[in-house]
Amino acid sequence: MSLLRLPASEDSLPQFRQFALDGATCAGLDLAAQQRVELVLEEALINVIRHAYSGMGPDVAHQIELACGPDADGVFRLVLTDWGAAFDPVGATQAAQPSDDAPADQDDDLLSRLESNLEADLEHRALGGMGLFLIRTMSQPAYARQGQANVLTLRFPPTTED
Amino acid sequence: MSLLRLPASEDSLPQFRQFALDGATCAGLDLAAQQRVELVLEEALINVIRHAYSGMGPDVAHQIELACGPDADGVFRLVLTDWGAAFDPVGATQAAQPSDDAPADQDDDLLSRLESNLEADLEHRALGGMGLFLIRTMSQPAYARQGQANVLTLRFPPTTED
Amino acid sequence: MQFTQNKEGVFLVLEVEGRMDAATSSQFEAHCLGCLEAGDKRLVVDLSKLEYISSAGLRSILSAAKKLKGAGGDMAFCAMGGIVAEVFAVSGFSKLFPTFPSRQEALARS
Amino acid sequence: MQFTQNKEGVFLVLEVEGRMDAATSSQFEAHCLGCLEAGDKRLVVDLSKLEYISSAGLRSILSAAKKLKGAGGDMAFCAMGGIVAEVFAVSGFSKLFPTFPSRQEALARS
Ligand SMILES: Nc1ncnc2c1ncn2[C@@H]1O[C@H](COP(=O)(O)OP(=O)(O)O)[C@@H](O)[C@H]1O
Ligand SMILES: Nc1ncnc2c1ncn2[C@@H]1O[C@H](COP(=O)(O)OP(=O)(O)O)[C@@H](O)[C@H]1O
Repeated sequence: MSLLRLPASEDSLPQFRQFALDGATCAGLDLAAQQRVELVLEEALINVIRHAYSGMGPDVAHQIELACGPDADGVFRLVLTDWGAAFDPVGATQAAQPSDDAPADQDDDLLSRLESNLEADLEHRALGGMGLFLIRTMSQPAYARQGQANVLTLRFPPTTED
Repeated sequence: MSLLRLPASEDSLPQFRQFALDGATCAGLDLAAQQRVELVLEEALINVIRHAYSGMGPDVAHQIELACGPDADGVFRLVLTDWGAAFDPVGATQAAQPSDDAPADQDDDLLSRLESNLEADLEHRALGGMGLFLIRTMSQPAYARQGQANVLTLRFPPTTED
Repeated sequence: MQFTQNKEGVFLVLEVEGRMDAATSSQFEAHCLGCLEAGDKRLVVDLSKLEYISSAGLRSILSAAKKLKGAGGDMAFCAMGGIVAEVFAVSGFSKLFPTFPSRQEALARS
Repeated sequence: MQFTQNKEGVFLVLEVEGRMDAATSSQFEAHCLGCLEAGDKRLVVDLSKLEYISSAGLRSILSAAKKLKGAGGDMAFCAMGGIVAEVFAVSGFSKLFPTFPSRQEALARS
């Protein structure tokens, strides 16, 4: 699999984007699928850039690694790795923080709050919470905490079951 | 350090080039140094693409990994890793091959042959052998065989000692 | 992002071109607030030339729409295609806002 | 790579623009062989607009120059700067070939 590791900064977004689009093109994804790859990647990256390393000292390298290519079944996938605070964007639960530098401002019904927000009317609808939802809708995500790393696998199967 | 891993193919050259130039720009290298980075990288990549994996089966992933960023002394460097046949481009010696699939067509006076070629006149001068020479002249290279990998570190100190 | 606007009766038609992503989307809200200040509070946003939208774009739209509504105005959308239509559908934005296949239909509403 | 050429007395002046790298350099040799076939065997190559050269470019130059020489011709260079001048210097090309600071000087030689 091809791989790109860059600083966890918004300046890195264009390079990650181009890298993933090159991979998606090589894998033969159609335009609609390529656009989903681009969207899901932006959502996942922005979350890591804005949240994963907040409250982490310089002893942790603030980096993001993106791998892309077909998996064993030939399905194109992105694999995003960071070394920030444990956070599961699929279940949308944040692990309890041993450090009190990083307050646990998420609770484990974040997911249900996010989903009910989608039904709210204009006055009551909160501005945020759409990123995680788009990730889950536009890809098949799977999350694992591996050692000190968050590993998010985002699969893009051919669009038949839409 | 930022890192990019791609297939060992000439198609990957533009992406590696852009990645290294982005890194060199971020590190504040001047234009002359950036051009040396670009040149040395092309020479090193072309050699790995054309030679390192010839005669290696599909059981080895034909990939190249490029890392870039400042080293502990703040000097900008590229680190190029491949998993092909052992080859030291600094000493220009090729390790004896345990497999007879990969004939050892280099001998350990390759380096001196390359250097004497630089003195030859037009009729006697061989076409090749300039790549390794440019790598050694335009950067400070260091080679190590680490496990199954060739690791080539190319340093670009500020140009005072030219 | 590029904006082209022209007045059609009570509506201001705002055509948005380019990409609404994390880097650019705040321009949309800023532009709408500019329209509001200039006295235009009923916006028809033509998305036919918008190539891409992410949640940052949705956030910018939502924030602008809330402010228009607070001022007694409203925002409708028309002519989106591709990934933009897909994002509007799954995010519930096509139910949250009046959306129309074409600019004509958006302008013809009461 | 782009080529501009014009005849100056016995010489054909060939101006090369762009990059001579692994992907493009074979065009240089091909172009020179085309000149040779058309009867031009004394080339002055103006490198003032060449931005970049790698060993692939040196190889292409060397191969073309050997063929010109075999046909009784020759190749001279002028007006290189930056990394191109540096590569010519360290590779010994500035000793292997007549090189001149300017096109005028290259044409003024015997
Ligand atoms: N990697 C992460 N680490 C910690 N918290 C996160 C991470 N990703 C997302 N979150 C939390 O989940 C919330 C919802 O994220 P998202 O759906 O992308 O919407 P938004 O960021 O617009 O609120 C964020 O506001 C943030 O609190
Ligand atoms: N990674 C490598 N593995 C094996 N052989 C190599 C490798 N890199 C270079 N070589 C050998 O060294 C020779 C000299 O390389 P170089 O100086 O780049 O010039 P050229 O490739 O133009 O001959 C090559 O022809 C090749 O035989």
